[in-house]
Amino acid sequence: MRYLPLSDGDRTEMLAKIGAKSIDDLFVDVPAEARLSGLIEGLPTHASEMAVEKHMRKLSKKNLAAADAPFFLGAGAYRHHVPASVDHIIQRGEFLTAYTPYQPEIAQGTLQMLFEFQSQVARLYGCAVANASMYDGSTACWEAVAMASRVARGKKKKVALSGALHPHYAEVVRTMAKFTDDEIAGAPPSLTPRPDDDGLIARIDDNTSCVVVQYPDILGRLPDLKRIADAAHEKGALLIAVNTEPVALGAIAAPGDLGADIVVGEGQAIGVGLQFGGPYLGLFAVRDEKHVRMMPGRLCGETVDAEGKRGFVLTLSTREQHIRREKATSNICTNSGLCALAFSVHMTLLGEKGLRSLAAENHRLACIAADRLSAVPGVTLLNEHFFNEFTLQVGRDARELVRDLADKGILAGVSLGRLYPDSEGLDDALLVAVTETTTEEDIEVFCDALKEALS
Amino acid sequence: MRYLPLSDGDRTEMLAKIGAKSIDDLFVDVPAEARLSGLIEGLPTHASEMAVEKHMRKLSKKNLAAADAPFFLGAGAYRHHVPASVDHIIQRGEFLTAYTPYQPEIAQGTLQMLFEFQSQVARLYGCAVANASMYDGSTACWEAVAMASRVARGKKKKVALSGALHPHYAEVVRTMAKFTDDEIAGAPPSLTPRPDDDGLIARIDDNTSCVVVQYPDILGRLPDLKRIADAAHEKGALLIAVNTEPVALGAIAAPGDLGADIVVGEGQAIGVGLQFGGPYLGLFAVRDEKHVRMMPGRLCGETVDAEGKRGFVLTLSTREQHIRREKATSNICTNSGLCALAFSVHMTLLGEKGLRSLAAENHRLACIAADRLSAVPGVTLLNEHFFNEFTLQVGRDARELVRDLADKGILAGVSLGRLYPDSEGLDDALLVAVTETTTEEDIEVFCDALKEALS
Amino acid sequence: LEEPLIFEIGDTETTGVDFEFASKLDLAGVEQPAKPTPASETTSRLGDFARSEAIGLPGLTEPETVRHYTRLSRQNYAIDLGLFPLGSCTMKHNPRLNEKVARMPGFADVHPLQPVDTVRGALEVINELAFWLIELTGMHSVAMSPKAGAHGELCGILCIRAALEARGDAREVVLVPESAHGTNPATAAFAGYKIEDIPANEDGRVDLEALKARLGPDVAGVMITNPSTLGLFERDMKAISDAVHEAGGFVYCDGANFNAIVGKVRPGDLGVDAMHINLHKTFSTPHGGGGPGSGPVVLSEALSAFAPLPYTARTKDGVVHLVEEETADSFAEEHFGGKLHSFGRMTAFHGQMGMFTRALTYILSHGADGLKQVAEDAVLNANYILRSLEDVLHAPFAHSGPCMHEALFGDKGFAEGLSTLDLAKALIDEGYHPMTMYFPLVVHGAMLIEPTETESKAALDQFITALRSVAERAKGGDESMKAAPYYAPRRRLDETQAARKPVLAYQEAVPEASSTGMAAKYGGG
Amino acid sequence: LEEPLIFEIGDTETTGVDFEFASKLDLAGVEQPAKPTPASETTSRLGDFARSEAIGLPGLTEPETVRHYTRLSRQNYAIDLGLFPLGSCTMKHNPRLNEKVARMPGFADVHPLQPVDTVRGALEVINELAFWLIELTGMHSVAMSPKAGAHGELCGILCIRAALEARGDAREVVLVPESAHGTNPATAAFAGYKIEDIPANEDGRVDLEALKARLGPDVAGVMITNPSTLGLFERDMKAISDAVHEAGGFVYCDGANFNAIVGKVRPGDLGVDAMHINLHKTFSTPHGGGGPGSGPVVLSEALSAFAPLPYTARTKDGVVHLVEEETADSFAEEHFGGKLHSFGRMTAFHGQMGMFTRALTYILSHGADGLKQVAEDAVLNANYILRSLEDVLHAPFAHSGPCMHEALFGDKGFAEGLSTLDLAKALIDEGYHPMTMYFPLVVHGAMLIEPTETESKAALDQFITALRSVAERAKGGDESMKAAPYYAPRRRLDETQAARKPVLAYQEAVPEASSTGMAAKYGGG
Repeated sequence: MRYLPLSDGDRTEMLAKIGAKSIDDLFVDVPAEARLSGLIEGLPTHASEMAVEKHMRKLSKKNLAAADAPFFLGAGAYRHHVPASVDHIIQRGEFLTAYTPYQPEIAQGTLQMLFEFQSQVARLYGCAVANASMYDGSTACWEAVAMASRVARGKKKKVALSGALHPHYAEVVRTMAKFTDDEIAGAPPSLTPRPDDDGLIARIDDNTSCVVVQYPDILGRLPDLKRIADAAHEKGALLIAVNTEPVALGAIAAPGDLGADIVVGEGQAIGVGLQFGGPYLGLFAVRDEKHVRMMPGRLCGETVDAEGKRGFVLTLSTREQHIRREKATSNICTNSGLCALAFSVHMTLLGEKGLRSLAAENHRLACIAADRLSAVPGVTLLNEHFFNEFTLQVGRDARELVRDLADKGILAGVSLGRLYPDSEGLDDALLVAVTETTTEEDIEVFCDALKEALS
Repeated sequence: MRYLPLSDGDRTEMLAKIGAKSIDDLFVDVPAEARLSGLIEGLPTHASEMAVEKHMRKLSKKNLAAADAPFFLGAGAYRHHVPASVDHIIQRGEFLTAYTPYQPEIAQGTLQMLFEFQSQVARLYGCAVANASMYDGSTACWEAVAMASRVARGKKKKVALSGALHPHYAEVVRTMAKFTDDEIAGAPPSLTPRPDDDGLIARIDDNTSCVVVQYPDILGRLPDLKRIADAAHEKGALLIAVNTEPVALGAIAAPGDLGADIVVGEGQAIGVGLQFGGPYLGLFAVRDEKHVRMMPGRLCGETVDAEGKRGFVLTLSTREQHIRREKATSNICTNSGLCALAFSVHMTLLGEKGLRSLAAENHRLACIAADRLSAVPGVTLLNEHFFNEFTLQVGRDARELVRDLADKGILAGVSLGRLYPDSEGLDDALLVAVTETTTEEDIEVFCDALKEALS
Repeated sequence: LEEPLIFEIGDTETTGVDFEFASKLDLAGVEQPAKPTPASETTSRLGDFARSEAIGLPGLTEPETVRHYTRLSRQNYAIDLGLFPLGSCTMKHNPRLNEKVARMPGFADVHPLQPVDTVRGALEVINELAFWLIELTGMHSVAMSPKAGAHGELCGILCIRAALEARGDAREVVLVPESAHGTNPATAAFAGYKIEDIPANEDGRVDLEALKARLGPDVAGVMITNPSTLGLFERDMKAISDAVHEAGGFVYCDGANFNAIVGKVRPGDLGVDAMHINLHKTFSTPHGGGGPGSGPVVLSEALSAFAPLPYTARTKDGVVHLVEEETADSFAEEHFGGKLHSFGRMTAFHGQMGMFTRALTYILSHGADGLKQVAEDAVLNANYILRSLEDVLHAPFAHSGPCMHEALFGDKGFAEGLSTLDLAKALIDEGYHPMTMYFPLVVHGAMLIEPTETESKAALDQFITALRSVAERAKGGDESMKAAPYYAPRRRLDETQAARKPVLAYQEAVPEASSTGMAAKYGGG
Repeated sequence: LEEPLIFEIGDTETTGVDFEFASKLDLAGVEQPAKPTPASETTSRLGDFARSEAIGLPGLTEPETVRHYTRLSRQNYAIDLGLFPLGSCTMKHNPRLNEKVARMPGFADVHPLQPVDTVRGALEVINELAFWLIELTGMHSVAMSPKAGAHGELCGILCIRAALEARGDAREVVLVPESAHGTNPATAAFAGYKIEDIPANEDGRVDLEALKARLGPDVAGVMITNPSTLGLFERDMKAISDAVHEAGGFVYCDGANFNAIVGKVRPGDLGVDAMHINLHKTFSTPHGGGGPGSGPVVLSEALSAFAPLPYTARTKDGVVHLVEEETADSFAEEHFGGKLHSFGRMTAFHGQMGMFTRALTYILSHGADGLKQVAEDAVLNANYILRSLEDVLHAPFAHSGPCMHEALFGDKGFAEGLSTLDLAKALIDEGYHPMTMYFPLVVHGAMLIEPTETESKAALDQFITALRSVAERAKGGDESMKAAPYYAPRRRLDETQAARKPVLAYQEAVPEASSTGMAAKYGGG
């Protein structure tokens, strides 16, 4: 076995040192009746690197990679160009094969990176403090709801979800809340050119711990965060803003600047890649540092070493499970470290100028796509505003349409029917995302195919 | 420009420090009439990483990659599986972006690796000393001939090339010798089951500085090196053995052990990959250390530092051009450092046991292929002996046959007509190489297609 | 040279990416402007939402970026640099093939919501991995979506809660041994349970009789780590399971240490109802400095119907099926003769696909024989450490029989004033990452050492020599250890200051209203 | 921790690759032996040639291998770690996109002798790169196959020799300035020429009048580096070329420093007949610790017909063609109205394809505007170094006008007993790789500094500060510099011992006739 350095000679020598006759002597505590004597039946034995690579390549080739098709999917996962240097850096053994930086003297690389990452996220979100990342956007969203409940000291039991929150996120919140006492209010989105901010505001009352609003929302629309924040604050509730496309924040105002108290989101679009849904990168920030000690997740902070040199450590760990056990702010003990590194490297390559250019290019192409696609007979553009994703109404079942176009090699977007299988009235809606990787040729091909499919 | 860190502000500040008004002031020494004022016409301007990657991918996809076809080409370049860790290591910035290790205190990584590499090559070749690599097998072959001439102090003028030396290698030797005084004797190979060792031996006389024999030869046959060495030594000539498939040396005796004085070869098969012909890896070793100071190329040697710790340095550089200028043993100043690293890592992963297993697997599959292919009506196997490459006579023009099979997606081997466009009588011969990457299914597909093409 | 922060070397006007491209790439040599539709021809659809304020994000060019992160990386310890003896964390070699496979375009460049026909291969990866997980554990089905071990624990506990609720059984207590991972009680508490300790016997194992005495109609279940965090196999696991089941509860097994027993015994045969598997521990996906993890949960038949979607189950005909939301009900009806009672969704999309490809690659590389060898070598290496050090370090459970994959020591015998922490920091100066310290809590000054199966005997011997040396210094009262490490990139860091006055984001030295001037606002602490 | 040699940690029985695979990979869960045809069913065709003796190659498993080389790598300095001020060596950033592109299967996994129809894209890469090289240099054709700069020089000189011989003109002398790269005279000597010096004027440039005086019917040509190794542009280049041509000779230009002038002036416009281009210097293919390089040679019309095959030429219609052996004669007849007189072949196959893809990627990324900026920034950075240090270091040609891409200093003013070497080694302790030393030979204790265009102003300022500090110590007579470096992985190494008693291969400590026992034989002398 190429990964196992012990030779048979080593094993014999070591058993002698231990004073055991055979390796089975070391498994004597496993009850004999449960101990497996041979190999588990029905499983293949070891294989060469070449054979495994060939097998996995075969599986890989059964998928249609986004690069090989005009590609318009979004709905919480966005395809952007990731510079080659990002992948180079995350493959450095010193980052890839390092442990959680609990021994700061020999983990300053990871720690300084996390400190930079936290600072980048905080600025992007218009917040005071961000944590060192969480599993993904959906779980970060749930953690924010749980945190709001802690801030309200359990005295407020209602959580108001915007109808246009990503349905997976809403489901995760609802699933988790089933086991706490929170009452989750929410509904599928209504197909209107602007989000129903009024309806949401009307649902906020004195028993509301938090309001959860996606920005841009699942239909690509832009809710008026500032107004919602004011309304929430008036009732003593926190506003949780959820962002699934960080590139958008190069073009639209930061949620924190608009009054959101907790800003969470999915960081995948910067540096991480599609990867069929994971691993992704949960971002979590609070606008006001007074909430820091209520935050879940790891935090990296600046300090000095015994010689007075600047250094970084994981800090405020008294919130965490390995110290607090059942009293922790969260049960999580993993962050998305390597994805945070990818995000941070990509964001460093972009810088403010690059992020703004990237956002502008996304928006430019999205506007072109929206104009051209909505010019196809039978197609209506729903959105009044959007960044790089918008909703089309196509006058027929959009799920079928997507499948038909996939047969022609076009990945046409995400149908609302796929996201809301149980909801009525959303069947003809199609979410279309456009990024800098989309070409005008891709848009033309899509338009032509759409014309044909709808005629 | 993403690779250029100076900002316009920096440039202005720096010009001020220099005391220049504009950048053009720094180019005043370029005669005004030749200085380009604008951009060179007809050339595109800079492009994003995404655009360049897309363009290059388009070009890449116009090639039929070996992994996507039954593949049987050899003739000096062999397809083997390269473990993923090899590529990981050569991409470490500390190896990839390091300079030639002229400052040994901060280049021990490269130097120790080269020392290990030299030791590995020396053992593989059955020699006392190997150098730190050369451009490729063909140029190493020429360097060996030139070295033999130096050993003979210019007193012997004849070089006897085996007819079955790779024709590119023979051409390189002939080309270079045109400008020295050496007389090169050689001819295309004759299609016989065994190499014409007798004919070669008969050509050795007292004016012969060296005899050059490929092992295995271009037709995959195995010359009797020991006999040739004895004959050469009797006339005071050196035997240069050339090997283009180092994997073979896991199964056949080492040239140095058989009496070759200089052993050179192509190291590409271990760790480097096909890469459409380059960069490859020239290996160069001498059996007897008395010849070390006549060797071309870099040498890494062991020494100690000021504290007595073991360390490594480039040594015997008095042979080299940057010291000796026109009196150097060679004009080369580059080795194939990164390819040497790849070779060394792969060889370390293999170890003796792995190399022998690899060689055995190559030979096993080659034997199967030879049996099955020569069972196709109209096909004859030429070789009495071979390692992983052999010659078939197919009864029609093999160049055409290769093209016909390529149209069917089979990369069937190398026709001798392609290698010897000007020679008669070789047209129906086809070189077929088989490695561990070849499957029995590939062989079946080839057999079936061959049957069809010859019927 | 100290590496500055990106905020100190970058600025908002610098970028390492190019967007403007004036011309197409064309060999023809004639300049061909690509003529992209200019932004001005299209009206912005951002309305009043367009950003007006600066963000304050520094940029670097590519050369500066590569250098910054390369330099930073060199301040880290990593498996690629040396043995990483972290008990319970399982820092083993990460094969590079796994990285290569995860980057194949068909895995790396596919969207989770693509039409199913365009991602058959990705679904097959999930299915193949699920098959192996089910077979290796002897369980009935597996929920693939949990994002990490603790997330998997939560998933398992929620399955138990859902199953209890489905039968109208409102139990309130979960029993957890003191030696459990901190995530165990945290998870159970999150799921709304009260936590009670399970006592240990003098071997360090669960006291079966005490447990039996505590079982009753209020106990939802137990959470047991097996092999335990003391590095011991729970001999009575089957009896524990039987007792819990008889009392109407469920058995959750923390599978963090599954690497010690894979191929040697199947948790399903011991009566376990739910167990998460840390793919990075047992199946070698990279730690990455703290994640991402992946924590699929294998389930017994009794819990299968309650799993979150998507999950993978084996039907009676032996075939394994991937079940998604759309198909869940029809699948359940066809194969299980009823509806699924999935408790919901734990995350967006399908889970950690990028970890699945790596783990599957690892599993296929090893095969059934290799995985068994993994467990055997891991256990052999740990026992070799235990027996090579028990004369210089106190091994409180050395009498309890062979250890599994990790060896546990305590600080008994250290000179007055010297602690486990001091020994650990001194070990840094010997060129090693310290072992896990002060865990499990049941041993004073605990040191938990897990060498893993990917260390050679030579590497172990070298480590043992180093550890003997620091152990002897600790017993001899070498005061210099208190200020260790001396040779690391940093000396001991002031964690108290970090926590008392937290600085959690970069703050410009002199707040100003420049392009990066949002600084004033971001002052930590 | 010191890193041992693979011979000390590996053995011949250990391997990091697996061959035996007992079963196919199949999810189905049923063991399916692949039943490979066993070796015994086929007879070996090795005859008497089968190896009987041991080889003595040590093997390591993958974890050990990765760790060994990762640890080794960390003893290297590299561009990724810091500024690399090596004059004439051009250590610039290596973009990672280039590495990614070179690994695309259509480039990395194609055989050089595949049928042409299956490698159209590879040929297009060569063609596109050739097009750019021809355009950027203003030349007529380019021989792509030379493997490195020195190989390219040889190619150029052989073209010249072939052209002279073709007209029956047996000239014997090549003129080379003293400041030339060592490869220049070595190359000309290899091609059978006698070398004579070209004198320099007080500016450090070629003395035009003296050159003219030497020209005659015995002079085959001149080899001039422009910009020169003094970092100066040869103002009289055109006049030199004219004079040489008039005397019947050819002009070889060493293009190692082309990066200083790319996009600013075309060598073809200055009368150059042949020039090699180091793709790693101007176009950023990685140095890799000493190679591989790549040295295509651009040629004037007068030399084009003599180029080695394969090569690339532009025909009258402006189209660039790749010419291979098979098509050479028909191509020449069609386009050049005659046969090619190629002097032969310099290497097997097509040259350094893997470097071509990287160089082309680099060129396309920069475009015409970016490449011009490359030259401008390289020259700007060098002049900034020159003017920031000329007050503390003697700059012998500071009066000769602006430098090009590198700044030259000498050791005048150093305290007695301290040398350029001492300064260089002290610079290592400041965290930098030393500059090029003792080259060019014409300046005493020369220090040649080339920052390249990929360094930021901040990086330059930091380097200048460090260099000022060591320069002042050298002038002040700081004796401690003589033992520098102090903080590198090694102190000064004994190069004399290495050369006097060379140990060039590993020798087992105790020779023995074991499996690795071929040792005795490999003792270095």
